[in-house]
Amino acid sequence: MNISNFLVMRHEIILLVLILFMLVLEVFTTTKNKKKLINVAIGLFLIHTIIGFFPQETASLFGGSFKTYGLVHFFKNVLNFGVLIILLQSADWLRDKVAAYNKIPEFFILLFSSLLGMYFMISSGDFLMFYIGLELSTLPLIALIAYNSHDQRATEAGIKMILSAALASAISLFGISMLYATGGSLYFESIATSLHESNLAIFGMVLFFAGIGFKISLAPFHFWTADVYEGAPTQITSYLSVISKGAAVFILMIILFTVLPVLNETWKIVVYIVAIATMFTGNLFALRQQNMKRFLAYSSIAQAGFMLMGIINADELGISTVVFFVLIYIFSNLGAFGVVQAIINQTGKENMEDYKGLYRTNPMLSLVLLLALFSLAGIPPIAGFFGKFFLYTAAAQKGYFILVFIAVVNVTISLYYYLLPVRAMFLETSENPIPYFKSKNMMRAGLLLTVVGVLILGLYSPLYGYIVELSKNIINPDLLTYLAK
Amino acid sequence: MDILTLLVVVPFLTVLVLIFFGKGLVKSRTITLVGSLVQFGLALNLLFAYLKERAINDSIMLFSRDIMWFKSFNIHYAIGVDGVSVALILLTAIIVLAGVFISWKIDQLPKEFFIFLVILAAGVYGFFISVDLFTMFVFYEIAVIPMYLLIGIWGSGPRENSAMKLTLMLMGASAVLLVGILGLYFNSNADGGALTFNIFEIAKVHISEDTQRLFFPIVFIGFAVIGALFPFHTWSPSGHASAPTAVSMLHAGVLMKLGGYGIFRVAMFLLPAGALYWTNFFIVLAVIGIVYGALAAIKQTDLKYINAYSSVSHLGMVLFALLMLNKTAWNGAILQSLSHGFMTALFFALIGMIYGRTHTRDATKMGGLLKIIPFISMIYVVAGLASLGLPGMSGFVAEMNIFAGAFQHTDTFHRVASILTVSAIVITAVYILRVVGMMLMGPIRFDEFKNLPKVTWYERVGIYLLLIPVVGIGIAPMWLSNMIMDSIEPFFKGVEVLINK
Amino acid sequence: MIENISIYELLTVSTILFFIGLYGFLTRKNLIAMMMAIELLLNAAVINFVVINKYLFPDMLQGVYFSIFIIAVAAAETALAISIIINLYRLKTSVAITETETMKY
Amino acid sequence: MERVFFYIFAVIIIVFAIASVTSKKILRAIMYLLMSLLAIAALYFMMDYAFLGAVQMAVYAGGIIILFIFSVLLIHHVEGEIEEPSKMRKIGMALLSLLGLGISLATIYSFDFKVATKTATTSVENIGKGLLNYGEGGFILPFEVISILLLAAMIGAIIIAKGRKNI
Amino acid sequence: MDFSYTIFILLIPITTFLLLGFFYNRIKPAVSGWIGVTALTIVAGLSYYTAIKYFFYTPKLEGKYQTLYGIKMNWMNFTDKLHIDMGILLDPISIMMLVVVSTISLMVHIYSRGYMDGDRGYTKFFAFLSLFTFAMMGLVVATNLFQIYIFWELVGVSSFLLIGYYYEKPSAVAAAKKAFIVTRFADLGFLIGILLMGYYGGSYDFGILNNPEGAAIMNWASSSFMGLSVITWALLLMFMGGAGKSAMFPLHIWLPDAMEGPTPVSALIHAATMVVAGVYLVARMFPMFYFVEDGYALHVVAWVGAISSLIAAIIALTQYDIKRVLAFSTMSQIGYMMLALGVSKFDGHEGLGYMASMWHLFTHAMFKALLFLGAGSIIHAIHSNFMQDMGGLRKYMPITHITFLIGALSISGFPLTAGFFSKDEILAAAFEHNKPIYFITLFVAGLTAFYMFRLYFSIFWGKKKEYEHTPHESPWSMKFPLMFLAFMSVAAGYISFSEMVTADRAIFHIHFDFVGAAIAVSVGLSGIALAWFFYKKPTDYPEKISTAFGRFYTWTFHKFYIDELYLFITRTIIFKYISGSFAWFDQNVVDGSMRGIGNKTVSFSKLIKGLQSGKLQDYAVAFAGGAFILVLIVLYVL
Repeated sequence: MNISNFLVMRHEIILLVLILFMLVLEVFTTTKNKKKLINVAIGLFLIHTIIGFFPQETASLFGGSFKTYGLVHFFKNVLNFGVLIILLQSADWLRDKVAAYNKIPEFFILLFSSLLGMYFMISSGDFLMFYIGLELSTLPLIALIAYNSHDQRATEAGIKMILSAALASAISLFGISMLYATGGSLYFESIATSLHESNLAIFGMVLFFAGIGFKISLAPFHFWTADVYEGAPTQITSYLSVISKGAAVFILMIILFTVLPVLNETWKIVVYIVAIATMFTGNLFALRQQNMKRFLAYSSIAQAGFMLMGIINADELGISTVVFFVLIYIFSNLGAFGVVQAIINQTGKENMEDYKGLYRTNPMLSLVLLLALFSLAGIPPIAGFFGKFFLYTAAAQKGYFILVFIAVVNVTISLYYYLLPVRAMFLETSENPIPYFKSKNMMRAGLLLTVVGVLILGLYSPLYGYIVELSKNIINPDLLTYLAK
Repeated sequence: MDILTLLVVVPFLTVLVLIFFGKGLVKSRTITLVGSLVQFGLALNLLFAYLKERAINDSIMLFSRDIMWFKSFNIHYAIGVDGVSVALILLTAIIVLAGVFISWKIDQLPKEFFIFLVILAAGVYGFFISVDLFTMFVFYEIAVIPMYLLIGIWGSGPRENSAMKLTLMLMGASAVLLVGILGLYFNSNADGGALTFNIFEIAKVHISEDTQRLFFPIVFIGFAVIGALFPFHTWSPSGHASAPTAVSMLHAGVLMKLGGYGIFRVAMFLLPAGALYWTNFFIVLAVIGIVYGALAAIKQTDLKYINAYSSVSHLGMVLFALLMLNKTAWNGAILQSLSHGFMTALFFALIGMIYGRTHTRDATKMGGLLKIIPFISMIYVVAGLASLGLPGMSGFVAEMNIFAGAFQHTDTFHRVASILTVSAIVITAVYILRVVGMMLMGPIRFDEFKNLPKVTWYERVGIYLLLIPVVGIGIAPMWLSNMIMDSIEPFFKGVEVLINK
Repeated sequence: MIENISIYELLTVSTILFFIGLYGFLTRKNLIAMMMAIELLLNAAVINFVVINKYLFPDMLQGVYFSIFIIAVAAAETALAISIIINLYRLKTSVAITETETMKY
Repeated sequence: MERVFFYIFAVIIIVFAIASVTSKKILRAIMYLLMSLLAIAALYFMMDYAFLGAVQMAVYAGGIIILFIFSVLLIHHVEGEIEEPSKMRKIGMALLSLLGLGISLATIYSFDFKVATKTATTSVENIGKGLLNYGEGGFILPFEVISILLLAAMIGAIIIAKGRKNI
Repeated sequence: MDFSYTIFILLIPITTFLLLGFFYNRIKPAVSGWIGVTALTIVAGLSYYTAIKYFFYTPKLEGKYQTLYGIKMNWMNFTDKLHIDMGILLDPISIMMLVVVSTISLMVHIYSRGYMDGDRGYTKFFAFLSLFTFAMMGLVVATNLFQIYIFWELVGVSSFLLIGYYYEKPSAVAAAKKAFIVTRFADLGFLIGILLMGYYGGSYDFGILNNPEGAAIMNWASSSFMGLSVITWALLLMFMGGAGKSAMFPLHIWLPDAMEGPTPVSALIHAATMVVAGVYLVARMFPMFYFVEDGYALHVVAWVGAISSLIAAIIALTQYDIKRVLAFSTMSQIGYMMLALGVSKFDGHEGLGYMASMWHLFTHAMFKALLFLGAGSIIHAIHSNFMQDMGGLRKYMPITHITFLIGALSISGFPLTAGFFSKDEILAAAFEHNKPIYFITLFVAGLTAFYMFRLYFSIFWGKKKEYEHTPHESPWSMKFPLMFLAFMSVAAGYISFSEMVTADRAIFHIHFDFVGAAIAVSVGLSGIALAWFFYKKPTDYPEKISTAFGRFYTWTFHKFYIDELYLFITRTIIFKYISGSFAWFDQNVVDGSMRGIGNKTVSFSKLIKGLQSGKLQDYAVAFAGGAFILVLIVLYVL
């Protein structure tokens, strides 16, 4: 263990320091001054985000429990960026609402802990670290969901979340134990080489998949999603929908590709079925949602179904397209949630009805939401289109044209409901529309970042090229040749 | 910057200027007018540059440009034009310009209206200059999606539902098309070589016959929905009826042409064997569309509905012509696209003017307009005559090419199909004259229409912009038809080789 | 390794335990009771790890460690769950599962 | 001999587990759960994992069960009863569980486990060393991380529990 | 010989049209009248000059008139072989037509200055007349089938515009629509015929197609359809177009209604020029008609002509609207021309029918225009179209009376009038080649004389009516054309047509057959006598006869209910049932199914909302159940 090792772990370490620092601040600031902590925390996190962008070496620490390489590093930065946007967007809420409960530093502590969990999860080199990371990312998050303890809906959401999460991790653990039995180790690398195809291994794999499918909210493991998204504070909903989901997709992909390639014939079938189920479920349920948060919840379920199309590719192309998609998805969804949040903060209204005539009163917000929704719907030249198109390409590359076809059918359905808010905002008028209000600078910055993101990310091709470079050699070529035999 | 990219960039610049300076009706329309005049100038310039360049350069596409975009997918921003695209670009420029004049007095959210209008135009230009399937697809969707807002916000009647139906059907079709494009892409390495979206690269590859048969209908339907192929045309009547005038013009005039163009550029060019295999099936649909659209138009009373069904019929001819698989018919298809573009835009413009004065589009509710607003009425008659294929108007030239091409097939199936198609010109005459007789001629039946405002100068400009090409093509088709014919040649090769087998 | 007892028997016990837990989770009408069912589920997994470690890979203690961590996490999880449940109780004076059905469709 | 013990424990585990998920009286259910957990600890002892057994007893009996009891006492009366689910639901869930059980057991029995012949004794010292080892087979990292987890969970629990006071 | 100046014959009218059309509200009516007349005078002059130059000063080729091109240029290319040219073809028939069209048009222009005086759309009227003249000129000088089709359509449109000239009158609008749509329907056949001809004949050019040694004629048997050569089919379809334009049975229904247009228009378009376009078309394609499949198509032409002429003559007996009587008479006379072509052969004197047809076309143009203009003059004077409103007009309008009488005599084939000569040749040709047709023709000749003089006597004799305004003789601008045409109605008989317009373009000499002529004349005279007997003074004979014929009379009076039949087919069957059901189908089935997909998706979405029940344990069931079902699927099902 030496200093360079620590440098490799700098994301984790700095974040840990941040957590502890917040803890200290929590203790030593008076109730009145706690509002100032918001800016301090966001500022520190900004620094953390920036530091994250410095290059980093590939390394494997702690006997392979902790691995980091270009893509993971990049992905952590992506997560950081997403969290930064979320923080910017939540500043108002923290200042106006949370301050009253005197819970500001805890918010940051919990949020950062959860993020730290994600880091460990995506960097994990064995199932134990994976599990711990998963739990570390989940438990604080549940606390955040139920954060607003006088709000019955938040509490209900918290209960639903924690019980579902516990069930999911129990089932997942049961599955991991089977993988352990068949693979002979908890370390990913050993499992990859020593695992053979057997019913038990497949059994374990499916249960494991169900557990992580819960995090990504894949059908039929998605039912908690809508209720929790609705009940949780909007900031946490957006965190759940992008960061938590993104990290889970990433690690699912890495595990399936690098740890369980032996079972690829089987998990492709699973992914295929689940992808179709997820897309249809998300879309069909989203069709008639009136609550914007529920609406976005189902939309995010459907998006998860699309991500599986990249996973089914089971190759480098799949990795790069999924990462690219997640990146774009983070920006698009945060844009949408940002606007929803701004309106909830200002007026407490979260129904689509209330959005009628929004364009006439709040044109900028409407446009941001429009762009975000178009991006989610996959309309060029907005970034979402590129993400989706590449996912189709990934699926089509391996000949899954029927899946692609089903996906495009779903895209059409999804277009319908993505246009519903647009219709409310632009086409319809209302007796009492949401009056004009001026967003705070933090919120503006947060929204601006998402807008820039959805406008630029797709068109700016070097970014994707960079991801492609990073995605190379993640799947052990020796292993592939070994499998080919 | 090359002259083609400018066509896309100028609209976007216009949009930017509009966003920042386009406050109020006068400013926004002035900016848009300047922008579309520049586009018009560019299009004209392109035409002359093309003619000049064509004389010394015999590559398929001129002014080509190829910039690597997404390297790992081999996606390029690849552009180039031939006679067909030049003609269609000119069409677009003229209709956009006319559309600006027709929307001179748009009262509601003028800035946004013009922004979306110009974005739409940018998409169309981009589509016509693209050589890369991916780029083409991107521009296609850029052109389609503003439609939703344009119809939804500025439309009339059940605008929300019409807009939704239109958008969903077109985007659904484009989604299908996307599958087709991916199919092409992943078969573009059939001879070894790299995967590519470039249509000329793909054309060099021998895609296996089975694959072609699989993907041809997908690509064809993907494009044909926007070309109003029966039974996927139902977005068009309600969509047109609800759309504001300028949007109807652009939509029927330009956007619906994307379908035929795409089939010509992509489906027929890249999947000739598939085309040969599927042609009869689609001919049946196209002919049904032609006859059925015309017959359905007879029964309508809403002017826009009549025109929409008439568009179904006329654009059915484009598809029909493309499916005839010979150069004459293809030439006719492109000419018909152009002709229908100008003509139907003119129609919609006139309908808009009439509607703006009488506040009804129900032909049965009007009468004797010829006496009240003689200029508009007379032009309406002329447009009607153009629509029913009167010689001396563009429609005739196009239709005759189509028919002459269609009659080169001797088998009974094609004969019957051709004769049914030809018979549509009679039905067209019926519904056109029905409206003319009902609405323009006859006594003035309602007192409230006794005094309607005279035609204004900007309306005149709009009308002349559209009328001149209609008559121009009709009287002197040679230069245009030759330009198109030359450009069709290389695209026809694939089919020709197979037919000669 | 327990003399004369095969791994199958042990795994059978744990699996039965797992499904008893699942049954409990699916049928109990009380949130605390459901948490208890979760403990059963987790314990089933723990037994699995331990047994597998003991019977198949006794030279490395991975399974055992995993078990320890599961137990620790379970404790944390339970604590958090209970705190939320109690919060619900404060809001609704009930911890029946039916109290958590307001958000649906 | 050990076989007999094993079966006794197994029966205890299963019977008490069933009792724990079906008992109407919540406090009794907790006690049944405790019995079941203790029997599991006994299994660990039988497998020579004394440390684990101890952890099981300490954390579960000493921590989690107490937590349950406190919360029940906080909420219910001692004789607090749980509402019974409908019969249909019970039967349905039982069938579902049995189906799952069938699938799982069939899968497990279909696998040919290569049981290791050598037995290694495990001392607490070994376990401790393993926990602090940062090489291959060492678990210092999860050990550290779980401390953060516990911290975060604690803060979370506190933050929720303290809730209403400051409104 | 340079004939390129003939381009001006086309350019001048179109320029006039554009000039008058664009500035129709800025030019004073008087000026526009003069512009029109002047332009037409020049055109007529050019036409006469061309005729003289062609017939008398251009050398013949091997004793035959040659085909010359005033101008010929490529207009559009279909394929390497098939292309549309635009040009001016000069040969005997086209030059004859030029003369006819320009003469009649000039007369009508002059006449209209008086007739249309004070009309609101005076300028517009002249503009349309110019447009028509342009189109008709273009039609006759067409060098190929497509050019003829192009101008054919333009003629149709100008006819539409002129019939609908009084557009505020619903009947005029209906008539215009009817005329256009019926001819359009016929043109459908024409177009298909052209397209077939283009494909099988390999060209649209008359020079190539009509060459008796050319491929199109020599290879007519190469492909057949339903037992007939495809070329024959093409010819028949083209004849359908001709029949539509020339109002042959059963496509004649538009012609009587077309009388809703101003009378000069009826004279120009619906009597003298446009309606003979069908005849001209057959004459133009005569070699093909004759040589292909032994003139099968020509038989059809003959019989259609004969039947049309008979039916029209019968209907004309019962009509009271003077313009309609004239219209049916026109139809009947065109039937004559058609049957004459139909019975004609090709070479020398055998081709008598062809020559006779063209001659009759020429003379008919003169006397029928005369009759129409005369009728116009009468209508102008008493503002009514109906015979019942007229009587004893000879005193009030002497010039009109005399000229009308000359016209009537000419059409009845009174000796030494133009009609006598041309009709006689037709009878002779029919007698020579087709006896049944000959007898029909003879019968029709009698009928013609009868109904014309029924008309004449009813108008100018009979009992005097009480007129609201005393009828006046028309102004000079109207009288002059009447007189000129009256002169031509006699003089045209003395032109030696057989030395100019023949089927094989070689000259032959007519053998005048006194017996045949005597028969014809006696039939004609008896018709006149009968009319004199019936209508000279008001009698009740007509009524008695009509009652005697009973149902046949009613049928005839209603034009054999052909209009009603068409109405039933179009309005009830096509509009109501076919078109209506298509519209319904589109709204409800096609659109409905598309909407249905959307609605079903939404309602399905409503249906499944119960899955998200809000109950945590249900979610858990789905979770665990889903997981184990997945296991089941991958392990035990697949």
